[in-house]
Amino acid sequence: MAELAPEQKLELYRFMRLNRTLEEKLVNLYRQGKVVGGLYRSLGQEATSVGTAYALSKGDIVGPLIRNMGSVLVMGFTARDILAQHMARASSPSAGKDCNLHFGTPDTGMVSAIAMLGALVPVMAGIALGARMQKKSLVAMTYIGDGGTSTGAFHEGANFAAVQKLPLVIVAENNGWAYSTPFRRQTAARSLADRAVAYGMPGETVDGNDVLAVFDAARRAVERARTGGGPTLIEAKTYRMKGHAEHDGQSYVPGEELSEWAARDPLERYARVLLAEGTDPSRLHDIDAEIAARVESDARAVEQSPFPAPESAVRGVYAEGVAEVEPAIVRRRW
Amino acid sequence: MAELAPEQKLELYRFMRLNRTLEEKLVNLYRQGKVVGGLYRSLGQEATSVGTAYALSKGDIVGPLIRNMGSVLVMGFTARDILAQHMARASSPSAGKDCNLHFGTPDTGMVSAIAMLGALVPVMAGIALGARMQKKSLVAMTYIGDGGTSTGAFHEGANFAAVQKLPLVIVAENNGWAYSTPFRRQTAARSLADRAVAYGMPGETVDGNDVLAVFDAARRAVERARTGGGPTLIEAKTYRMKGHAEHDGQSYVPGEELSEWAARDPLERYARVLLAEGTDPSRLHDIDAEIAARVESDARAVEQSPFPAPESAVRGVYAEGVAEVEPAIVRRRW
Amino acid sequence: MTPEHEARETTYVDAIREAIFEEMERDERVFVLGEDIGVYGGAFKVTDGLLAKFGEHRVMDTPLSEAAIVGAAVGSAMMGMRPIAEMQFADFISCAFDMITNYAAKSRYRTGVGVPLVVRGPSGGGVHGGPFHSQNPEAYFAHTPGLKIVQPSTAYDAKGLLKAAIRDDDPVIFFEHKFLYRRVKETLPPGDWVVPIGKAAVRREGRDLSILTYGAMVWTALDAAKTLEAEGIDAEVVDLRTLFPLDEEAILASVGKTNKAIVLHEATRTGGIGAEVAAVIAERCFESLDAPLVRVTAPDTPVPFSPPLEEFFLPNADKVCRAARALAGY
Amino acid sequence: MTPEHEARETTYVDAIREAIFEEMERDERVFVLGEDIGVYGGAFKVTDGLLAKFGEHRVMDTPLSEAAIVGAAVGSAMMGMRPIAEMQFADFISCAFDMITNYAAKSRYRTGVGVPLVVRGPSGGGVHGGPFHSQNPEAYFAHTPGLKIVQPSTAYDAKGLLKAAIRDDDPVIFFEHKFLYRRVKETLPPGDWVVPIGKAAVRREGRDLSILTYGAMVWTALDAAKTLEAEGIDAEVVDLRTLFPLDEEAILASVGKTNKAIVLHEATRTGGIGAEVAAVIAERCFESLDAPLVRVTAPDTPVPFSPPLEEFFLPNADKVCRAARALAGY
Ligand SMILES: Cc1ncc(C[n+]2csc(CCOP(=O)(O)OP(=O)(O)O)c2C)c(N)n1
Ligand SMILES: Cc1ncc(C[n+]2csc(CCOP(=O)(O)OP(=O)(O)O)c2C)c(N)n1
Ligand SMILES: [Mg+2]
Ligand SMILES: [Mg+2]
Repeated sequence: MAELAPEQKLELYRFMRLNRTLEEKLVNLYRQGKVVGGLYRSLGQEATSVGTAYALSKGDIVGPLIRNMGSVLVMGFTARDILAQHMARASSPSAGKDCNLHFGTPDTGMVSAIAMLGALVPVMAGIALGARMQKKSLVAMTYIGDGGTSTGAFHEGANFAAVQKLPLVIVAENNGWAYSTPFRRQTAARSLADRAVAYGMPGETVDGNDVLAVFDAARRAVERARTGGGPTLIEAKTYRMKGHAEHDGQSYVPGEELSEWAARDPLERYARVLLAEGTDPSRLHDIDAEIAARVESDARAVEQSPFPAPESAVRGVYAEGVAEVEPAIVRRRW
Repeated sequence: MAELAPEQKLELYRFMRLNRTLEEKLVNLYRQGKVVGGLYRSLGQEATSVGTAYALSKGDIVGPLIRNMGSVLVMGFTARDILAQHMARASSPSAGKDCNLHFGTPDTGMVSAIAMLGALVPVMAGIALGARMQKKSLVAMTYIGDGGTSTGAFHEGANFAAVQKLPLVIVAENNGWAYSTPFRRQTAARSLADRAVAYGMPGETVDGNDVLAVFDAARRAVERARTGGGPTLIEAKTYRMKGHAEHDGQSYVPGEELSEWAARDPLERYARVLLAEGTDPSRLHDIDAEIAARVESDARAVEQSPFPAPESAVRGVYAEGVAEVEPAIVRRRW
Repeated sequence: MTPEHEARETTYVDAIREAIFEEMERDERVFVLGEDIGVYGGAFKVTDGLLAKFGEHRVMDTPLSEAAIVGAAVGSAMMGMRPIAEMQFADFISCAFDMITNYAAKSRYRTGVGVPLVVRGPSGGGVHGGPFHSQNPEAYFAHTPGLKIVQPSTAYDAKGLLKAAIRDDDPVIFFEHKFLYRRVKETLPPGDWVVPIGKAAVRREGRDLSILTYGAMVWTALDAAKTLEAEGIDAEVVDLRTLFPLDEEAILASVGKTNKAIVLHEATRTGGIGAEVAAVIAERCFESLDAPLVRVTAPDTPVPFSPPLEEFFLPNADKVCRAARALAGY
Repeated sequence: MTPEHEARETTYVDAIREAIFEEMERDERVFVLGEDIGVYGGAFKVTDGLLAKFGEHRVMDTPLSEAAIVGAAVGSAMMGMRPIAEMQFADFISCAFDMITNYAAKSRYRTGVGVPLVVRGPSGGGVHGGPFHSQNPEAYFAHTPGLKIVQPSTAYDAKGLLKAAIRDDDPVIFFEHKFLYRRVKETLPPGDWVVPIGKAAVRREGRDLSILTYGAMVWTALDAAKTLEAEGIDAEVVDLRTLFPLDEEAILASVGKTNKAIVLHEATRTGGIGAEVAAVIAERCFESLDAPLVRVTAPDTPVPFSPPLEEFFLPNADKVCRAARALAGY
C-alpha cells in the first residue's frame, strides 16, 4: 500500500475538495449564464483524477479529459485558470480559443485533449516517446472513458505504446456511462482492464472511489513506466453522479444505482478514513472553508476580467502570420 | 472434429490446389508482364482461406483480403474471374475498375475489401447486421492480418460486432509478418486470439496450416454465429512463404523460419493426410492435372479477352449519370 | 388545411425528425444508428421518440465508434437496408473519413454495389461550441466522387431533402446547421413530398448581384439583402442546398442575370465550397461577369470559443453588406 | 565541382532521401517513423539506409496504425522533436485524417503548442495502382487552417522543400508524386539549401496563357507547352509547389501577364486545389482576365485500375493542348 505522509494525505483531501467546490461554483455560474458553453461534472469521480495524478512527479505530463479537473489541479493549474476557461476570458490558459479543460503545454505538465475521444492516447504515447528520445525520464499519464475505449484511436495508441514499451499510464475511467450509453452497450468485455490483454499490457481494476487505492495502483504503474516496464492500463471503477453535462437530467440512469454510488462518495469516504486515522476534524473544516473562500474570490476576480480582444481570433494559427479576414475586394479596396 | 465426406475432403484439396496452381500461373504471367499492378501470394496460407470459407453455407457472405484467394474460390468465383482481375480485363468482376481480389457483391456471396486494412471489419459487421434485420440467417466471415489487427477500424468493428452479438466470424491470419514488420513489432500481445478478450468475444488459436483443424474451428464459429452466439475471433497461425508481393525478395525473413515452415506446407501435409486415410494417389494426381490444364486454358482465354472500353472509366460513379470529362470550355465549345 | 393545422409551425429539428419518422414508417428498410440516439433521443433530440415507436432494432444505440457506425451502416446498406447514421456532432465525422471516402463513396464504381446511406449530423457555429463542436466539414467531402452533400436552410428543405437523401441510391452526407434547429420554423404542407437533391433555390430575386450561399448563411444573406435594399442595392439570394454536385445551371442563371457574385459561407475560406462555386463561375460565367467574384467566409482559423472571438470569426450581415457595397460600386 | 560530380544526377526519390539524411545529421531532433521504413527501407525505398546510419531509435518501424503514427509524431513534436511520419501510400492518410486536421492543425491556435511535424508519402497515379494506391489527397487538407501542403515536381524541389518542411514550425503535409520517384533527376548543387514553402516557380515563361499546375503535371504542362509552341501558342508554366497556402502573388503575376489561365491537376476536378486557384483568380485577376478559366483535371471518378481506363482518366499533354487551343482562340 502507498505510504503517504500525513501532510500528503491532507493534500489529497484538499485537491478532491477543491475539485468539488470549484465545480459547484461553476454550476452556480452556469445557472447564472456566466459559463460559456457546456459544463461537465466529475462529481463522484474526484478520487480517480486526484489519486492518479498525485502519483506523478515534477516533470511528468498528464493528458486529461473534460472530467479530470482533479488531475489538472494536481498538476498545479489553479481555480482561476479553470474559471477563466469556463468563462472564456482573455486570461484563460487557452486565451479564449478553446473551452473547459482543453488547454496545456508540455512544459507546464499538461497536454490538451481535443473533443474527439481517443485521439489523446496516441498523442500521449508520442509525448512519452519524445521524452524518451530526449533522455528525459518523465512519465506520461492519460485518461479514457468507457466510451472512449471503443475508439480506433485508443486502440492504435495503446497498441503502439505497448510495442514501444513507452512510459505511459492509461487510466480507463469506467463510470458506467458514455453520455446515455451504458457499459453493456459499449462493450461486451467484462471490464476495461480486459482491454489491456489485447496489447500485452498489464491491466488492473481499482476502486475508483477510494483515493488511496487509486493512488497506490497509479504509483505502481508510474514506477513501472519510469523503470522501463512500459505502459499500464488501470481501470478505475467509479460512477458518473451527474448527467453527461449540466443540461442532461440523466433520466436514463436507474435511481438505485445513483443512491448506491452516492453511499460510496469518494470525498466523504476519504474524510471518514482521515478522521478514523485520527485527523482533527477542524483540519478538514479549515481546508473546506479556505477553499470555499478562495474559489469565491477567484470567481469574482475572473468575472471582472476581460474577454479576449476580438481580433485575436485570427492570430496564432501558424508560427508566422495572421489569417486574412476581409474578402479580397474589401481588403484591397479595388 | 469435423466430419467430412470423402468427396468433401477431396474438394478441400481441390480448392487448395487450385489456389496454388492459379497463383503459380499468375507468377508466370507477372514475369511476362501480363499481370497489371502487383501480385500478392498466399503460398503456405491456402489452408486458412480454404478451410475457413469451406465452413460456410450457401447464402453466407465472405469478405476476403488480398491473400484469401482460396476463400474466393470456395465461394464459387472462378480462375477466370481472378485471372481477368489480375489482367485488368473487361470481363473481370470489377470490369477493370479495381485490382486483384477487390470485387464482389453480397448476392454472389462476397464483399470487396478496400486496400485500407481494417475497414472491412465494420463493413462485414454491417453485412451481418443488415442480414439479421432482414431475418436472413446468414453468417458473415472476414479476414484480417496480424498487421491489420493494429488498425482502429478493426477494433471498432470487432467491438461493435460483439456488442450487437452479430453473426460474424473474424479470421485473424497470423502469418508472422506485415510486409517487413514482424509480429513482435506489431503488437506486444501474446497472440491475436488475445485480441478477442478485449471484446468479450470467444477467441481461439488454430494451426492455420492444417486445413481440417481450420475447418473445424471455423465450423464451430460459424455454428455459434448462426445460432445467435455472436462473433468469434479465430487466430490462424501460419506463415507468409513469399514476400509481401512479388517485387519483395523478403531478405528480412530469417531463412530458418522459412525452411521450418516449408516443412509444414499445408498442401503437401494435407495430401499426406489424404493418402494416409487411403485416398488413391491417382485421384490427387488427376485433380492436379485437371486444374493445371484448366488454369492454362483459362489464362489463354483471358489473355485473348479485351480490355475495358476507355470511356467506361467515367461510368458507374452514381446510380444515375456519367462523370464529366472535358473542361467546360472544350465541352461547351464557347 | 384547417386553420389549426396552419397555425402549427414545424421547426427545422422537428422537420428532420418527421422526415425520419415518415420514411421509417413508409419503408421498413430504413433505420437509424448512432451514439445516444435511442434511449436519449440524440444530443439534439433529433431522434426523440423514434425508439418508442420503432424499437431498438431500428433505432440502435451504438458504441462510441464513428468508423464502426458508418462501416456497419455501409455493410447493411449493401445488404439492401437504408441506414441513417448520426454523427453526434458533424465534427466527429473526421473519425469516419476513411470509411466514407474510401468505402462508401467508391463501392458502386468499383464493384457495382451501391451504398444507399445517409450520414447526418449537426454542423456549424454560433453557439459557442469551440473548435470541435462548431465545424463546417462539408468541403472535406466535396472532392470525393460518389458522395452527395446536402445542407438545408429551412424546415421545408430539411424534411424534403432528408427524405430525398434517404431514398437516394448513393451515399449522402447531410449536414444540419445546429443554429437553425430551433430558430427557424414554418408551416409544412401535408402529404409526402421531397426536395430533389441537386437543385438550388432562389430565396430572393434581385437584379444587382447574386449572393450564393447555403445553410444558416441563407438567413444572413436575406438579412443583408434587406439592408442593401434600403441602400438601393437589389441582391439575389441563391440557396445552393446541394453542395455536391452543385446546381451549376442555377448558378449560371443567377450570375448571368445579376453579373456580380458573392459566395457566402460560414466555413473557412480556403478550399471551401465557395472555391468550387467560384471555379464554376470562373469557367462558365466569364461573359456575364462585370466584377470580381467575392467570397465572404470565416477567416482561415479554427473556430474560436470565446464569444467575442467567435463573433469576429463568423460571417454576418454586416460583412456581407460591406462586400456587396464594394461590389455594387465596382 | 568535379566533372565526376556533375555527371552524377540525383533522382527525385534520392533527393528526398538525401534531405532526410542531411536533416537527421544536422539536427538530432529529426527522426522518421512509419510502416516498413526501417529494416525494409520503405515501400519505395525512400528511407533506405537510414536505419543503418541512425539506428532504430531514430528510424522507427511502427505497427500498421496511421492514426498512431501521426498521433505519436504529434506528441513527440510537442515535446520538441521533429518527426517525419511516412504514409506508405498517401491514400492511407485518410486513416489519420482526424489526427491531422483536428489535433496537429489546431494545437498552436488552441494552446500555443506548435507541432513541427512532416507527414509525407507517395501520391498520384499512372502506375496502375488502382483506386487505393493512386490517389491525390492534397485537397482534403487545404481546408484546414494550421496545415501547409507541399508537392514538389523536381528533384531539386523535393530536396529543398522537404528540408524546409522539416525545419518549419508547423505541420506540413508533403506529397511525393510516385510517378516521378525514378523518372526525374538532375544534378543537385552541393551544400545546404532549402526551397521556401509558399513560393511558386515559373518553369517556362510564356505570353499567351498560363498553365498553373504542380507535381507530375508540371512535366505534362511542359510537354504540352512544347507542342503548343510549334502551333504558335506561347504557354507559361507555373509550378505552384506549395498548395496551401498558395503563392497568390505568383498566380497574379502570371495571369496578369498572359491574361488567360488553365489550372491543371491530376486530382479529380470538383473541390480540388484547382477550385481554390480558380477562386483566387476570380477574386483577384478580374481586370486582367481575357477568357474563361479552364480546369484540366481528372474527371470526377475514383482512379480506375485497368490501363485504358486510367489513361482515359488521367490528364495528359493532349488534353492540355486541346484546352489551350480553345482558350487561345477565345
Ligand atoms: C470521437 C467522438 N465521438 C463522439 C463524441 C461525443 N461525446 C462526447 S462525451 C461522449 C461520451 C463519453 O463517454 P466516456 O468515454 O465514457 O466518458 P465520460 O463522459 O463517461 O467521462 C460522447 C459520445 C466525442 N467527444 N468524440
Ligand atoms: C490502413 C493501411 N495502411 C497501410 C497499408 C499498406 N499495407 C498493405 S499490406 C500491409 C501489411 C499487411 O500485413 P498483415 O495485415 O499482416 O497482412 P498480410 O500481408 O500478412 O497478409 C501494409 C502495411 C494498408 N493496406 N492499409
Ligand atoms: Mg463513461
Ligand atoms: Mg501478416
